[in-house]
Amino acid sequence: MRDGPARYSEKVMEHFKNPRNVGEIENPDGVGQVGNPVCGDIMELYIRVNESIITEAKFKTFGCGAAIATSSMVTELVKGKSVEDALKISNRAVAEALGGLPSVKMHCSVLAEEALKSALEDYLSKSKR
Amino acid sequence: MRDGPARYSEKVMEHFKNPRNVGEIENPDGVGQVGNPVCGDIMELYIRVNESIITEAKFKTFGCGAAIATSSMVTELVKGKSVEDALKISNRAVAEALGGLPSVKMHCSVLAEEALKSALEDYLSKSKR
Amino acid sequence: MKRIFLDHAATTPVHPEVVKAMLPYFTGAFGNPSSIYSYGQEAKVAVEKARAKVAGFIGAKSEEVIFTGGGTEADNFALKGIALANEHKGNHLITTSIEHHAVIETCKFLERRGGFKVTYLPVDGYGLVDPQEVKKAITNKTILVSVMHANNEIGTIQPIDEISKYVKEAGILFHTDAVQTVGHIPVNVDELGVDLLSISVHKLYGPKGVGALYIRRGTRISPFVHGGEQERGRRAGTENVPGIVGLSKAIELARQEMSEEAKRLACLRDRLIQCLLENLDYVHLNGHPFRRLPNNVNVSVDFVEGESMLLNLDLENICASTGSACSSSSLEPSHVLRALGLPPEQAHGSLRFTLGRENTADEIDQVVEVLSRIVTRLRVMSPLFKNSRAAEQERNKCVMDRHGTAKK
Amino acid sequence: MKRIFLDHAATTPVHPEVVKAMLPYFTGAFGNPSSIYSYGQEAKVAVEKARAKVAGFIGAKSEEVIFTGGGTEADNFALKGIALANEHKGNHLITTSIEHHAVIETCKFLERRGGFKVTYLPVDGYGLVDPQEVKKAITNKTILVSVMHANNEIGTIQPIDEISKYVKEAGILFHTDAVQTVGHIPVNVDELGVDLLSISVHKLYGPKGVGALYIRRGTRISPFVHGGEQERGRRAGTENVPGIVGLSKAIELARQEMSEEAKRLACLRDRLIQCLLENLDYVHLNGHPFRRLPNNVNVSVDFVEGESMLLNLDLENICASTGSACSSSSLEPSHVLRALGLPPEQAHGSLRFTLGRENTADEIDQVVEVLSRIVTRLRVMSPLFKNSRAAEQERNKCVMDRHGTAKK
Ligand SMILES: Cc1ncc(COP(=O)(O)O)c(C=O)c1O
Ligand SMILES: Cc1ncc(COP(=O)(O)O)c(C=O)c1O
Repeated sequence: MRDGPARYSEKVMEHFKNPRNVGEIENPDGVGQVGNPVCGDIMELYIRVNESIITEAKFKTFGCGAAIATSSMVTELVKGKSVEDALKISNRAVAEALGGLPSVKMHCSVLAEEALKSALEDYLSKSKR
Repeated sequence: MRDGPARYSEKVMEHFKNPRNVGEIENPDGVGQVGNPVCGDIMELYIRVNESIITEAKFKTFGCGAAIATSSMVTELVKGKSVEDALKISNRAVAEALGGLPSVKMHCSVLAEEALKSALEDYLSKSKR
Repeated sequence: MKRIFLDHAATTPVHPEVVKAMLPYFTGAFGNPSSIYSYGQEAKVAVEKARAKVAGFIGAKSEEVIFTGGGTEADNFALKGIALANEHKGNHLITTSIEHHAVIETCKFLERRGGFKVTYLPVDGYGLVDPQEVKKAITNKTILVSVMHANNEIGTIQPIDEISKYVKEAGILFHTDAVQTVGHIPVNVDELGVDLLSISVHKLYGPKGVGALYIRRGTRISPFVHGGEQERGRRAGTENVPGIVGLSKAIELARQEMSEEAKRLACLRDRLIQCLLENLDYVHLNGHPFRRLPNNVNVSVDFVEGESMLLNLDLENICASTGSACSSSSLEPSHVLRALGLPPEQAHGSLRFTLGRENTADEIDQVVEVLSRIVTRLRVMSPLFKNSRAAEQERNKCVMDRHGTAKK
Repeated sequence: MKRIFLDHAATTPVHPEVVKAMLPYFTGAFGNPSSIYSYGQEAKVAVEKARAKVAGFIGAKSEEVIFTGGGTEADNFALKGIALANEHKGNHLITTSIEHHAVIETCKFLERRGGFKVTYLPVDGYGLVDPQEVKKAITNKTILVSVMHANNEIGTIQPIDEISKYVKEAGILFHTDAVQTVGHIPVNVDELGVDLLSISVHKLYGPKGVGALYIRRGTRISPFVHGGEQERGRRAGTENVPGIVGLSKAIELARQEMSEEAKRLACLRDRLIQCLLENLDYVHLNGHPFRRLPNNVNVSVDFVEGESMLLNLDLENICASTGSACSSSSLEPSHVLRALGLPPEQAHGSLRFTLGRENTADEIDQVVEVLSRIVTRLRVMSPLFKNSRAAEQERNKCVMDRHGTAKK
């Protein structure tokens, strides 16, 4: 918390400026919603799964630049991955894919990981039924 | 003591640059010595008195700019005065004659007054004998 | 696009004339004011002239103005200095919940380490402190009340003179942090009725790293920086001569231009507020509708987060802020907006625009246009907007239903 | 006559290149480093570059350097910050009797108000602290030792590395006031073995009102100025960006020129010392004959008082000093000279010449010539000189008498 203001990598800014996969999926196979307004970040992540492969991912995010960029990046990362592999995506992987995050913003990558996990669990619990 | 460094009036500087009546009087009618090296000021004042009139005054001073200027001024002030009148010369009078002194330097005018008093007393005690 | 700087409450460019006034004291007249040769004395004279100018501007005497290393130091000096010098009288301080960190963190330090108790008074929805609340909070242990003149985030101007009455009645010392007001609106220590007043000049087209503390004659206060006898032994350290000269030049310029400039800025401010409220839905003004600094606009934009707006504005070369610049590394929403009672989403969605000397009406219009675009874009991305729209549609439907029912 | 400035230990002119480096940060890149838009970030980058440069120069890591409002603040921060953060460990500090007021007055404050006990170690006739004395003074209550690197009045350089051994052995923190050494002689925090080190840059052709404190990683220290999160929460207040940039530029120049310049100055210094001792009777060098700053000359001129010499020098456009510039408003002779054991007349008769970048051998010769004239003139006025001459004649007579007796 003592790092001073955030300075973002070019990659973060690129995803912030042109976020990929913004939106919702109608009747998604999995949805995850994490965060809360008190903290200033809310992420919703939607996935479509076909034969255990994630074919589509979309997000809606209320949050800072890093929250938007990590949302965008995580949706990119999961596309085409198996559910099993997607479950292994860590917050560090998201941050690294973005060329790093300021330490005060690492929690956004955690949020992205959690949103993804939550969507995957939603899918898994639904598919069990 | 909290006034910052001394800033002297033009008059003080004038007397400092060209002190009047520097020196000693051989066989003076009165001598006063005041101050001590610990305080950084020593003044010696010599007077010659003729029929109760101070005809000559000289000084030797170890001290700061103000000490030298007040020494010079006090010797000027007493010349031609009666012993009685000279006894009335106060430190303020010396300071005023110099166009004022910085408050941290007022003690120099006190020293000048004391040197004069001491020389006059010396004269008076001698003349009683 | 040319940069549009709308963050003058964070800092300002140094006025070219101020730089010009400072320059000789770096190289030519670089003497140390404590030196006795005439060369140091020139620097001393410059410092004393500056002191007289600053004092004159706030209705004080020269010897009541002590130069410091900025506004934060002035606040620290005031609070710690008074606390230390008066602890035999009591251990209670009163301040508000919307002070700058420089005051709040110093109070917390005094609580933690100094055995002091501090009352943080609430404010109303506009950010105003109720003088009656101050009165009620005073105990026989209270030694100091500190209420900022105007708030740096929302611009609300406090009724310092009214508060002063109660403080003086109780025989207590009164400090105000006037960092955001000196040179922007009239400040007179006697009219305000304060014993201590903090000044920083980088908010006023002067240099960073220099400020002043007004200390009413006869006020017992401990020095904050110990050492040499500079500033009458109250603030040791070789004087920042160019900085002090710059401070006084900035004050001189403010004296000449302040009243005209305040009028001009208030117009721009009102234009910006009006356009924002008209052009964007779900936008709320934070702070007081008219008891506010002439250059301050603070709004909350529903459903979108402040930093993401700021970054987008920055991409279009517009500088603004979300709450105090100092707090931008914290993840907590601004303590000031929370004290107003704003729900967290709105606190997170706040934007502050603070206008200055070079801003024009044209720029204001550009900002509104750019921000509208940004907000629309971000709202599309926002789950809150969607939910709220859904909720609203729901609500509308209900209303229609009810109307329908009623009609039946 | 052109001015001859020989008071570089009091302050220095800002180097034109330093001014040039600072200028853009007043007007162009005036952003607040705490702001998140790119404009503030430019200022932040400048500050961090400066930090890295300063750290590199003293062998530290960037995060170990905190910018302050000058050397006095750095000293206050070090002593008060360590005292406050470590009072649970003990309440004893060790320092010397020849520290700058910034350290001595802070120690006195901690004694008066903080419940601390302070040992002020004596020095020998050259102004050297005996490392054994430091060792002996350490108790199980000692939390900090503070010994200045070089003294500002007499220029004596302390054996900091030797002292450090004993301090480290005892597991105690070690601070040094290096205001007079950084940029003048090599300073490396690991070689010196210190945990804290104070820097001021107006002694180094940098601006007044900015300095730094080195704090070794892992050192527990309380913030001195509370407020925003600048300087990792250790020193709140909007950063003096131009000042910090100026500091680092001055350090950069020193890095390039220091070793050559120190040699040059040491030559001039020795020439001045030699000429003074040769051309004037009854003159003594104060301080150490060779463990001294390359630019420091401090002499006592018997029978005449320092201020009267200074004023006369000033009338001939020569700037010097008598003891620390800070103490010139005090009537007490310098505490440093008293600590050397000088009799009061000699302490009152001290003159300090501190050389710098622009001084030449020619100037040195002029100063000697002018001072000889002044001293002769003042001695004629001095009752001490007369007495001493009388005493000497008396003594000579006695000697002759005794010789006469012996011959018989
Ligand atoms: C109300 C208020 N008080 C104090 C400060 C601190 O002043 P400075 O930045 O000079 O330390 C600021 C600005 O940051 C402010 O807005
Ligand atoms: C040894 C020493 N320490 C501390 C200081 C104080 O530094 P500043 O003038 O930057 O406050 C000085 C100079 O005055 C000094 O010579």
